[in-house]
Amino acid sequence: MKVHIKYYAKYRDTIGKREEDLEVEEMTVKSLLDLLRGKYPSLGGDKTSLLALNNKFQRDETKLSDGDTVSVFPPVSGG
Amino acid sequence: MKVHIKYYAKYRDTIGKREEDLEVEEMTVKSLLDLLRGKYPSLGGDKTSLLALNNKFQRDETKLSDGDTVSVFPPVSGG
Amino acid sequence: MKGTIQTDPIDASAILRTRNLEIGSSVVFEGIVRKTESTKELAHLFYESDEKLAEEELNKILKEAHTKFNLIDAFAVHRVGVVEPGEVSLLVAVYSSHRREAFEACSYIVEAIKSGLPIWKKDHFADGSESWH
Amino acid sequence: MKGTIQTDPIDASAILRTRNLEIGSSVVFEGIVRKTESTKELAHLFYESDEKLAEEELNKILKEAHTKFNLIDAFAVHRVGVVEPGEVSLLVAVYSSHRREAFEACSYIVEAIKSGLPIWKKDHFADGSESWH
Repeated sequence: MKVHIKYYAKYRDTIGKREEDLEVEEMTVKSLLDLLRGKYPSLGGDKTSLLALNNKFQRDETKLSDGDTVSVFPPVSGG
Repeated sequence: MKVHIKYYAKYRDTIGKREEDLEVEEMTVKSLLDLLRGKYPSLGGDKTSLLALNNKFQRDETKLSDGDTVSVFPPVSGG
Repeated sequence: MKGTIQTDPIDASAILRTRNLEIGSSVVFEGIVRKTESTKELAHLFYESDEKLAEEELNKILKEAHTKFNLIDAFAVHRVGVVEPGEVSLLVAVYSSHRREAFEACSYIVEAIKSGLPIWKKDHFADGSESWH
Repeated sequence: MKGTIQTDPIDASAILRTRNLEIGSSVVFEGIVRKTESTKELAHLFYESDEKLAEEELNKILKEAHTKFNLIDAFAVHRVGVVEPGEVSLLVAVYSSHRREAFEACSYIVEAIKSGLPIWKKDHFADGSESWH
């Protein structure tokens, strides 16, 4: 199935793209993050990356569905 | 010797005067407060009354001198 | 750094204008007179003070906090006399490089004022009765 | 109660005007962009955000604090985009009957924003270099 991935802030800069479509097996959002960490070592160092699934924050074992949009955020640094 | 006593806030109201002169023995400011608590039972309930000697805060064993002005304050309640 | 005792209303904007470019955090406390005190409707508060003594003590508190929390700056204003419900009776403003120090210092100054500043408060209730705190 | 993410400068006076007569304490935090970051001179900060997500999270934080600390009201504004040294990037205002709750709630909200709001900060230094936080 196909999912759409969006990268934010420093991830966009280090990975060198703003978004991409990926063909993946059935998996959880958490597994997808592990997959992306393998694909892009620059994501690896951050323990607390945030994920949003279809524009809702997501930190659990939710399974991905075909056509989902997953946003990948670095640890926050606002304020 | 003679000292001048000034009463503030609720003490002025409960004692019914703003100031007075008192003839006292040689004593510390702390002993004077005990004396005043005997003379005016309405002062007795407050453990944390403040004293100023000649317009400087005073909570210790300083001895009174003839002509001193002692200000007697209830516990504070500002803010 | 300045502590002030005044009868005039507190003009927060005038106090809070002071800034320098190393300030990363400001924390401002305002104590406001409530309409209800001990379940009774308040007409106003009256604050009595020995103003000279109180201002001296207030500046001593600010100086202590400045050193203890390594502040960039700090201001405090306490009103005396009649203060109406909705009006600010106490303003404390603290400027620091870092937020934790700013919060701690502001809270410290407010507590020191509440427990040590020679100012006394009398409730004047809407029904005409009065009561010292 | 309202949390806002905006590119416009923060007009504190507009936010702080809201009051009711049971408020006894207000605590206002401002996070201000400093001229120096990691010993280097800053030209400006750039805050990136998913604004819809961030605003949703910000309002969630305010709602939690409102319940947890029994607040009367709370506001928070976080800027995004370019913010210059000396400008306020974050304002949090908390209104409560009592001062302890006001201090605790304001600090709680600031920490929750710092650790959980999806906003990212990039330093733009005076020498032209850049660095994400």
